[in-house]
Amino acid sequence: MELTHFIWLVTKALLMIAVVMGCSAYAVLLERKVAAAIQWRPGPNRTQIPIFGGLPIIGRILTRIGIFQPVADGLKFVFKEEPFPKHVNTFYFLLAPMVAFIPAMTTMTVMPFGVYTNEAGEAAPLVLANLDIGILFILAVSSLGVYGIVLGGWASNSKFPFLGGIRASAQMISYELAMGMALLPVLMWFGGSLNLFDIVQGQSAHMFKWTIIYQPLSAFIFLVALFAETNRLPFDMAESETDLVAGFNTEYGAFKFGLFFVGEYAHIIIGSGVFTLLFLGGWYPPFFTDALPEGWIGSVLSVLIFFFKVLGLVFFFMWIRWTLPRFRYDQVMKLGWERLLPLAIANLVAYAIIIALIAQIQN
Amino acid sequence: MAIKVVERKPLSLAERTYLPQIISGLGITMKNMLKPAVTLEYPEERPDIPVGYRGVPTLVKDSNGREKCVSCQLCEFVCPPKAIRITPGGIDESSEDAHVEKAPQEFEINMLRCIYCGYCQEVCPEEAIWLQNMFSLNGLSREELIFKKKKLYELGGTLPDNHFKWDKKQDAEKAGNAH
Amino acid sequence: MTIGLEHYLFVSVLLFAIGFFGVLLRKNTLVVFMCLELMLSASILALIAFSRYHSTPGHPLMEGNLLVMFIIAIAACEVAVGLAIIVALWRRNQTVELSEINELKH
Amino acid sequence: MKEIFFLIFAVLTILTALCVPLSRKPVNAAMNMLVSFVGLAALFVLLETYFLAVLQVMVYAGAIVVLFLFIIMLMDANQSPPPKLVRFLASFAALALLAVGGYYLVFGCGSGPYPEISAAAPAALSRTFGVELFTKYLLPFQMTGFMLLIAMVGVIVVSRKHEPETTGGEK
Repeated sequence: MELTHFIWLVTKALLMIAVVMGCSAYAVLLERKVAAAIQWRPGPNRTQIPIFGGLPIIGRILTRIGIFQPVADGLKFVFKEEPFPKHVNTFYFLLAPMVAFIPAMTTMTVMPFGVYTNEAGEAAPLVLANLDIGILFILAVSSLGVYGIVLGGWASNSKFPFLGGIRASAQMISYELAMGMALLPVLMWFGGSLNLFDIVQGQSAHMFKWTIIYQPLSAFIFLVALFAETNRLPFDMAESETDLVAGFNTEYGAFKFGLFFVGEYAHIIIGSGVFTLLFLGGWYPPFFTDALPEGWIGSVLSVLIFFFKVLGLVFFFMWIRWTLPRFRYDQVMKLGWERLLPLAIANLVAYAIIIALIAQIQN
Repeated sequence: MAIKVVERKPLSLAERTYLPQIISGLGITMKNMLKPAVTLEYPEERPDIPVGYRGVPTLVKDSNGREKCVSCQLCEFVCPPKAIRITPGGIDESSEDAHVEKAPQEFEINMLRCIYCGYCQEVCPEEAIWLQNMFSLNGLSREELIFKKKKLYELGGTLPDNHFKWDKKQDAEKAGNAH
Repeated sequence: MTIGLEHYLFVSVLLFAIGFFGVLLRKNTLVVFMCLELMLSASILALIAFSRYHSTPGHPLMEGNLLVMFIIAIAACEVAVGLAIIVALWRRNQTVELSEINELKH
Repeated sequence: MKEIFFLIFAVLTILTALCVPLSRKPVNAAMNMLVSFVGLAALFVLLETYFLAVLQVMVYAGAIVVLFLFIIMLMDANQSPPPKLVRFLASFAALALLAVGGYYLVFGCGSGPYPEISAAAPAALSRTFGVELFTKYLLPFQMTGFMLLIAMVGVIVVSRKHEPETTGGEK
């Protein structure tokens, strides 16, 4: 491997991290704006930065939509007083936010976000690493994210964080099963490929080729499990602020809390991306039957379409959050083990039979 | 009163999946999302203050520009938190308002103590002290929030006085039927 | 230095030895159990290395790799059962120390 | 490049594995085991067995260690004293002997780098695993499934709460 190639790879990775970080910062803004809209408020609309905020008309509009708010939020995390409780296990206490943050950043290496035509004239994905087992990699690495929460809860050495950590670990284990089971019919449908790019290419033609049309139940189970995995309402057992103060991050503040926070939103974005790739046709537009135009226009268009699909899904996450109340802990466990898992297994068996029948008929 | 036992009906299958309820809930939040915001953006927009609002107590002058307060000290007595302090004083003989006889030499309202009860306004025989519609009060030091006479007149301004009690008295005196 | 089979086997042997002595020396049931897992992983590494080094262009070897899949499944089973037993023991005796769980001895 | 990565990950795996029996707190042991498993998965990647590497991370790191942590936290086990110094030294000597012995044992005969099979090694493809598993190894596969079922039943039986007179300690 030459040095230039290596530097190019590192640059790409850093760029991607920057984009995902920026997206998660703005996801926080979106969350606040959606919450405000649902509650008839305007949301954050004051933050200005000197040059852009002072522009005649645009500056005013940008300020009103709160475009500079994430900057203020980030600066606040950096400059706040760093509370450090005496009773914590220092090493794990500091390690936990990083452990929560890194898997979220790692999963995106295998996530394709667009398509281009390479020199050979074939469609190729825009991705850091086009892994043959991309979806498995995402599942494996994102399952490591739970350590951040469990460790944070344990290392805080106080009651509420500890309860939050325990709950999170049990919840993650339960819902990962349903998630994997819901995934299998999709993989079977596309000829057993575990490559995300192949799965998207399989649904390229038009909207009625999307997996969500053929496998609504798989999509539903996957989505519910995704909510549980990302610790979002109605499943945010790990930090249920009404009964556990702030759950696992009760003892955290300033930048450490910021890492947890950004990590959570990065998880949501990655999860929405995976759902889009698997069920919503990835970067293909819903209506036009012929695929994207050739050349760089097509690439840019594909990235934009993918971005807006993910954005819509992230919005859906927030919409759900500000609509539904939280499940009780035993209800969460019951839903995971007694409802979703049998449903997922039944779904898997049904689709195995259907796919076998289709193969029989076609022969 | 008879006790009525309400039968708890078992949930139907659709209800047990929670889905219809979730969807209707999503509909409600979406409807609310499309409604305009009702927030008052405070420093730029000010609320409409209702008539009779009792804000910061101020001293007022009558339409001739004469200070109404005659330093009777009733407000000082009635004030529950003892926020008012008056130093009574006379009026210069040569002045036009000499017939009023008295005016406060110094008038202090300690806004750190004031509870906006409005007793001072109620008790004032001269209608000299008014709780006006100013509601946002702030300062950088404790001294700044002990309002002196000058500041109180600045805040109060002039209110029309329809009685002209002292002028009438003077007229009556001149006409020779003082009581 | 080229990485040969023996290097992987060396790592595997070391890992196995660590696990083995952990099982022998520790008294905490949980740590003993973790060391058992280490021994299993050591065997997995050896199997994969053998499988990879003994395949030739004409004959890709999959036996070792498939055995590894079975081992992983068995390890998952073992952990579930073992942890259940440990929890049951703890409920009974309020301890996870092997030296204190000696009812059968007396 | 490959050699450097091998050395890094091998050392990481061995050192963290060594910390497992040596750590006082079970939580430290579990975390060290986690790092060791991830390092092992990296070694699998170097052997071009990507599928098993991901499986290793998913099953061991994603499920088994979480289960360990869960149990450790649930039981709040008190710290056990570490092995006594003499025993520790003795075991370490034995370990060193074993290591050196193993070293000479395996370095007596040398084997070169592994042969290049194709651009994508068969062990990297998940499809090969599936085909082999459902043709040649169907019976063991089904037996494994049956064993998982037995384990599940066993766990449920073991962890069920018994009648009050046999249950001691925790409610």
